[in-house]
Amino acid sequence: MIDSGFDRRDFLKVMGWGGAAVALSGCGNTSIEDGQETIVSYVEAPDYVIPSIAVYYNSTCAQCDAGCSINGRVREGRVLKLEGNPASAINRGKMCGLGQAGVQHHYNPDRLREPLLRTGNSGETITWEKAYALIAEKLTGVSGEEIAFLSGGVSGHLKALLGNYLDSFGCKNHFVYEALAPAVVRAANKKAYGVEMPRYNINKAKVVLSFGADFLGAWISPVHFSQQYAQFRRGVDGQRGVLIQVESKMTLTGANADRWIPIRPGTEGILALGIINALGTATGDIAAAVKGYDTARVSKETGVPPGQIDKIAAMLKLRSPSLVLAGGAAEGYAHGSQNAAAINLLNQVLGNVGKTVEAAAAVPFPQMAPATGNTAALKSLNDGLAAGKYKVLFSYATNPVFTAPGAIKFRDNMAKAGFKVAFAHYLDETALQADLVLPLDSALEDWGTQVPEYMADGAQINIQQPLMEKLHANTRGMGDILLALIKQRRADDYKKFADYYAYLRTAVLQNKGAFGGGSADDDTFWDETLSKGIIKLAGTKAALSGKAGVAGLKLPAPAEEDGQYPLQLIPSVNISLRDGRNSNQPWLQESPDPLTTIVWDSWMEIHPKKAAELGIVEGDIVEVTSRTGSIKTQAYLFPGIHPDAISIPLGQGHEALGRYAKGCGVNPFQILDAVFDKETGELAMHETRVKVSKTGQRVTVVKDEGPAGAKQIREKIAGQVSTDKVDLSKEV
Amino acid sequence: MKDIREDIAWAKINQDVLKSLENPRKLYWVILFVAIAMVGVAVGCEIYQYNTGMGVSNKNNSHVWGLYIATFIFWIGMSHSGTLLSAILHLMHADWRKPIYRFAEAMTTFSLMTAGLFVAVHLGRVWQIYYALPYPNERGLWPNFQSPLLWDAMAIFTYLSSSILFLYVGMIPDLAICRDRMHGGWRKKLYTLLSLGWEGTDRQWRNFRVTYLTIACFLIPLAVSVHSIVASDFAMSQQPGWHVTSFPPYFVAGALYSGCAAIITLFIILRYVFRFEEYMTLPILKKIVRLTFAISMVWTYLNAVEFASVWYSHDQASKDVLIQKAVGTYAPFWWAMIICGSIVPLTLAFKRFQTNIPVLFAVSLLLNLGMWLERWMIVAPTFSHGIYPWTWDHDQWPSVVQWGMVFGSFGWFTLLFMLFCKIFPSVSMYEVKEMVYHRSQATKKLEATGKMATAGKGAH
Amino acid sequence: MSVSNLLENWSQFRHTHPVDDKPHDPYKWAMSIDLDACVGCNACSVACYAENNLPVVGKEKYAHGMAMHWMRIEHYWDEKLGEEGGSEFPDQGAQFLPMMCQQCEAAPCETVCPVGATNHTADGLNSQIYNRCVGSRYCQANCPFKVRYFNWYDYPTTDNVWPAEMNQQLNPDVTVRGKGVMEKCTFCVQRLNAAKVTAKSEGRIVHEGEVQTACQQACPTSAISFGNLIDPESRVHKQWRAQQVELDKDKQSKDEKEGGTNLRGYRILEDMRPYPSVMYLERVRESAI
Amino acid sequence: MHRFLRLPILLMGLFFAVSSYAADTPLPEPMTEDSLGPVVEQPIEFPHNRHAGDADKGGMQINCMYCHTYARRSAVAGIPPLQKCIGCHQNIESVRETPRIKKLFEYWDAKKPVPWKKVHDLPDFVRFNHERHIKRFIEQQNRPYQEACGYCHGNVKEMTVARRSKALSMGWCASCHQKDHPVTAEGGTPIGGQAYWYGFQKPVVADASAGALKAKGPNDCWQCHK
Repeated sequence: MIDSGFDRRDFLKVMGWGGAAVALSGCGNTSIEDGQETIVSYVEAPDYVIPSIAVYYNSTCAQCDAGCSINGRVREGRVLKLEGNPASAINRGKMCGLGQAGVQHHYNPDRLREPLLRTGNSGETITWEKAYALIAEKLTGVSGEEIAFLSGGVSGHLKALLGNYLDSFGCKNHFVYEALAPAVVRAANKKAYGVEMPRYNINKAKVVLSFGADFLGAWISPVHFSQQYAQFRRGVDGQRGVLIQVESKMTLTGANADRWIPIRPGTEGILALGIINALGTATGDIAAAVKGYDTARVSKETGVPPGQIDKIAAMLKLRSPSLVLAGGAAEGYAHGSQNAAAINLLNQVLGNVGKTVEAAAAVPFPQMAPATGNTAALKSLNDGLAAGKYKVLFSYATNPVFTAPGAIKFRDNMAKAGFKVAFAHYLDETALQADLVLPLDSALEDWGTQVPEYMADGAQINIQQPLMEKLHANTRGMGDILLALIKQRRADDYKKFADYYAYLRTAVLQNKGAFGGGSADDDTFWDETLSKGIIKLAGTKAALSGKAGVAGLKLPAPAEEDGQYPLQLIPSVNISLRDGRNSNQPWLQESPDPLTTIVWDSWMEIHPKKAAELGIVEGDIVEVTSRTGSIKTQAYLFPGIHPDAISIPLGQGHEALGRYAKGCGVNPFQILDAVFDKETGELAMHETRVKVSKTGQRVTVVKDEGPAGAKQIREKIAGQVSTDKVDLSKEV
Repeated sequence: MKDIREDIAWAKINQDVLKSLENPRKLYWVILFVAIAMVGVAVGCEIYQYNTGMGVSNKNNSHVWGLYIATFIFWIGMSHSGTLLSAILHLMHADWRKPIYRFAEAMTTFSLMTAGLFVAVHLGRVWQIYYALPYPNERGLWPNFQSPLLWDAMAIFTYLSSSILFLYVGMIPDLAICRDRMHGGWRKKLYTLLSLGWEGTDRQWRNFRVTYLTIACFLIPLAVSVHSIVASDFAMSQQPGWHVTSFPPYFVAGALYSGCAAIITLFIILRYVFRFEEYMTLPILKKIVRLTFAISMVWTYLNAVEFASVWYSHDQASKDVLIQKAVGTYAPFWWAMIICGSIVPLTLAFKRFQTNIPVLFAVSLLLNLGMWLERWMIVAPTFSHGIYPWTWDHDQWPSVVQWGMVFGSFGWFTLLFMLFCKIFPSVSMYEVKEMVYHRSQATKKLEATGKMATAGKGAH
Repeated sequence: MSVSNLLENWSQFRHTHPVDDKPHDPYKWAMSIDLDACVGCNACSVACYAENNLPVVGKEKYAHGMAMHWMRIEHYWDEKLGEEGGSEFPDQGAQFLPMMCQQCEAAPCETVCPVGATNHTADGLNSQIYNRCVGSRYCQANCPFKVRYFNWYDYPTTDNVWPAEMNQQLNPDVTVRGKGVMEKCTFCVQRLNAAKVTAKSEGRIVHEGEVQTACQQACPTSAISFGNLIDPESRVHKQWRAQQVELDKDKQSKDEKEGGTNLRGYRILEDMRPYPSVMYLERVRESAI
Repeated sequence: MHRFLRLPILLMGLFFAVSSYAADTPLPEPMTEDSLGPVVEQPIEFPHNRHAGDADKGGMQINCMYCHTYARRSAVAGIPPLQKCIGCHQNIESVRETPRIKKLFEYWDAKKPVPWKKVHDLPDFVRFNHERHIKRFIEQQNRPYQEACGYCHGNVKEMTVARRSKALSMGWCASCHQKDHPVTAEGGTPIGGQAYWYGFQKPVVADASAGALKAKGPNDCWQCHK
């Protein structure tokens, strides 16, 4: 695809804004405009570049960690739109809204353009040389123990390079923190299946029983799951799949369930055991363990009507294979691991393991496998910081000051570190605390490889390549920065690499064989790899080891009434804003939340019944107070939530980041109590209890939904039919 | 009591009327300047809206139309009264109209001009308004002849031009009088030019009468058609609350109604400002009042008809809109409309009010308010509660820009009208003379017969 | 081209499609949306923003109901929710409905536009010509679905709509609308035309799958299928056939059958006779649970 | 007796006379003949006549498509990359030192594109597609390229700096699209039982004796305005 002798990047040179001026209607003039506009031609152009005809390049979406392959539409040197790459098993040419907005991250007007050095309370622009020198200076005479590197999920060659860099001064303190990573479930899976992230074959299941796993919205790899879901609905041998969602607050997945069951917060595990009991197929110690969980008791504790439990059990027994998923809602409690374990046990009992739960193909390069982690890591870093253990702190691809639970006071502790370096795209909350801020290339300007944590179908390594020239001269790719830094310490090993591109190319070509390059010569293989955007590996698919057991399975009774803080706070994960790192992309701010259609703001979901008790109506500004703190936001009456719980979406409430995010809504992270899962030490997201009080103010909620609300009136607008009334077999 | 004194000397008539061109009461100037100020407001709003965009009028994707359209209909309606008095009554030989038809006709013209402005103000890209004209153009494109909006434009244009013609032709003899009474000055020139060398010869008079008659005949169907077409802007659409067959007559009735109400208002004002007590007499006022009362009842009936036809139709959406009008956000205005339009006119049924100037003044204003509300209540509720529930919007409220524009339009109308009355004789002198003459002849005849009778008696 | 010419060719001047002398040939673009597959994730909507240069109006204007989403996702709860005889929880989830211009065959918007800025194309699309529009908004007033969107402000020059850099993302194939013009979903006509040009130059017609709308392309569950209704190979054609929904009927014969039908294809507000080009497939819910 | 009717009759007569006249007056034919555009100052006054002109007039007779190579492949004709000019001119020593060529090489050495001014620049909301017109007239009907290009660009081979010489207005475009053009039947692809001719309206047999197929150009607004 790239003809030799022509530099990969040259053709990306912008043909000139005039070359493809965007057409304006009406207000522009309406007559011939001879000799007014300039047309700038290429100086040199390869034959395949034709003005007004778009070129497509494959790369990888960096909006979340799912690792969807994207296909960027480039015209006159500008990337215009991101489309899915059909060749990828993960997203098969499909995209989510979040991914689409990647271009707005790239073109964002609030991106950092220059390295900034803190002087007092303001930042002064400095050169990269100075910045590197400064880092080198700060690192001299500092032992590896005193250096901490905090990062979001990293994988691929970047991770390897980072590893080498940290090794170069014997630093073991690489903390990986993804605020919304399913850490507890990983641990539970490790126990039950022997792998942290097995493959869920939703498409092969006839029934999916999901305990708060929002796999259509924001859970692990939503685009992939959505596709599986579509097949699942079309049905295995003609029988349409049935989705049952058990959760205290309706997620997007819950909204698409055949049966949505509001359960008392935290009792998911109990219900799971109850169902095992109702199934009556369990034997041995499992049977013994669940004996106590008869329908009556379970129903009493979970608030799920007994008839419902029997129905579910009956259906699970009748239709096999099924699939039981443990999601965020189940894991978010002090006994989260217990819940997850119980749920995995149910899978085991139903005999789904090996059928709908399989071992995922693994990438045979451990050093490239994604580094995962969550609050446990952050906590230990936080403790270290509190103890003044670290002289230098690096932070990359994560925003702990914004996402850390308010109770652990991360902002204050971070100040205790001697010298804080932030690699950032925006001047976000964390960057604001740093002493040195280094601006990064956007994902559409940068080179890299990415290994998705959730492998869809055979192992794959995703290639990330620039879709256009750098927008800002003084931003750098993380790879280039690391390379520059590591050269400071191990110059001779790395001096042969001019830049990260060179490093990457060499690294990939070294494993040409393993990457299925075969006998192709380097250039051909490299160019093919780039044009494909994916390296498919003959992944080794191990059988699942491990076995879910009842050993150590102990579920606490549901929490009893708390007089002072009567309500459970459920920080919900908004499908497009997630943990808030993308909140500065206007498309995401303006695309309504699917269930409430609210835009540009936060809100508190509360069940109409509860609201009536508290005298709250839509638009009331309420104060939500936890033991840690309190926030004020607008109330929205939402039937899809358990009356004992309220819910506030995450991702809003930025104090920094940019013009679109700043000042929109509130940040529930700030009022989360420091309650941690007993086994894994991860934050128990749903364990914060709150009280709600009216402030007296009232606003009109900004949403797409009209005064008619979500009700159909008169004519049939959105039709619904039940399975016994329709014949799906004949459908195309 | 007589419609007009029969012993007014013709010279006095000329003198009185022409006085109005010279020195009216102070109030005239007050009104004039208030009007100018109001126009200023509207101009300000328009400039702001033109530069910033339609959004400042606080319409939205549910409420795409607002007060502009409502007020547009209001002014179109206003225009009908003139035609009623000058043309229809002319054909009916109702001679009591003679002292007042002139200003009524002027009213027609000026309210049409006002209405026309609202079409422009309403457009998102008013600078492209010529696209709507069917003129031979280089693009080789026609406007869309299927669109009621286009019929509207054409109808209004025709109506405006012919009513101007009617007004002018009717003035020629009086203009001649003005010409003869003037001693130099730009006015003399103006009158000389406009009176087309009127000498008052028999031939001129004959042709004059024929022409006037012809235009009158031509004007009446126009008047009816114009408002029917405005009605079809709504009736032709598919929206609930608009898609009503009875709209055209309903609109025409409403038009005549508001027109007559406006005439009462102006009658009272002019009578005072230009000292026309002798010509615009209470008996005449009484006649108009009775006419107004009759029309108000017709309107009330047609209103009821509309409700009934909606209510007994199978169109649930239309019913919902109707209910929404009565109980929803717009309920206060809707009920206000019912009260002003159907209850208040009942006072006109009482003799003692029919000549009570203050009461009539207040009532006539209320009636007009009611008629304006009617137009608004036709436009807005349908948007707030249309076919597609998801896009309902119950709490949209017109912005100050819209109100300012409506406010200013009244100023604009008043301005034009007052200037007219100052420059042209707002009472038709020659027709008043005729009236006086005929009346006096009639009484003479009566007296004569009376004498004979007595004489006969005396013979014995 | 004179007035008499106009009168002679009156039938040509504006005719509803399809008519015998002007059948849709060879294209009739149509869509079908499977509400059972649609999960309401908004991907289509965002894709539309990206493809068609839709302005982001911001919170204040959104609050005033000036949002410009050509494709909006509506959601509905069960009728009885929270009422007598209904559950207090939406225990069958929500119903999502992507709503965009239905490209009606007898479009109420077309007949009323005073300047003929919105017309019917030979492909059976409802075209909106921005530079002809004078902004009378009659079309939107008469649209049963209220899927037309008006430029209440001059978004290209409004702060933070397309600030520097952001404006480089604008799609050169799509006109950026200035203030005072109406706009709406175009079925991504720029893509259709591009595909047609290629096909023409190769002396064939556009094949199934050769062209996708932005929303269809993005949809993670492939709920949206779009194509040429005339082409017997196209998925849309097959679906409409299978569902027995006919384009030029305002009452589908299948609905008149005794005891209704076991097919789930329907068109919204069909009885108002706009003859929409979008067929929806009812959402299905399990009766056994 | 009926004298009073004279005036109305007169008026009516006048009205009908005028309107009947108006009804049959044709609209102004859009300018099909030349209408010169403004003179456009170019950074380098490129001599089209020298490159494309006829041999006897000292021209090179270079095919338009040689430089404006994008025209047949895309919507825009585009300006050739600087590379292209240099490609030839580095081998043409004779004119190497002339001021214009010097300037050209200055740009080349600076690796800067020449800031040409657009000469045929339609309003932003008009999308003219070069590819289709070239395919239609040159490849299908084998018209000489200079004639085909000349329909819209005028007789460029006799210009130095190009200058607009046609109206390029909507009526002007439409006047051509409304004419009957010969179309080739083999373009027809059977589908849905009907044949299809390159997106033209259904062909009509204009001249029965010749039996030549004729059809009008596309007339949907969306052909050019999107």
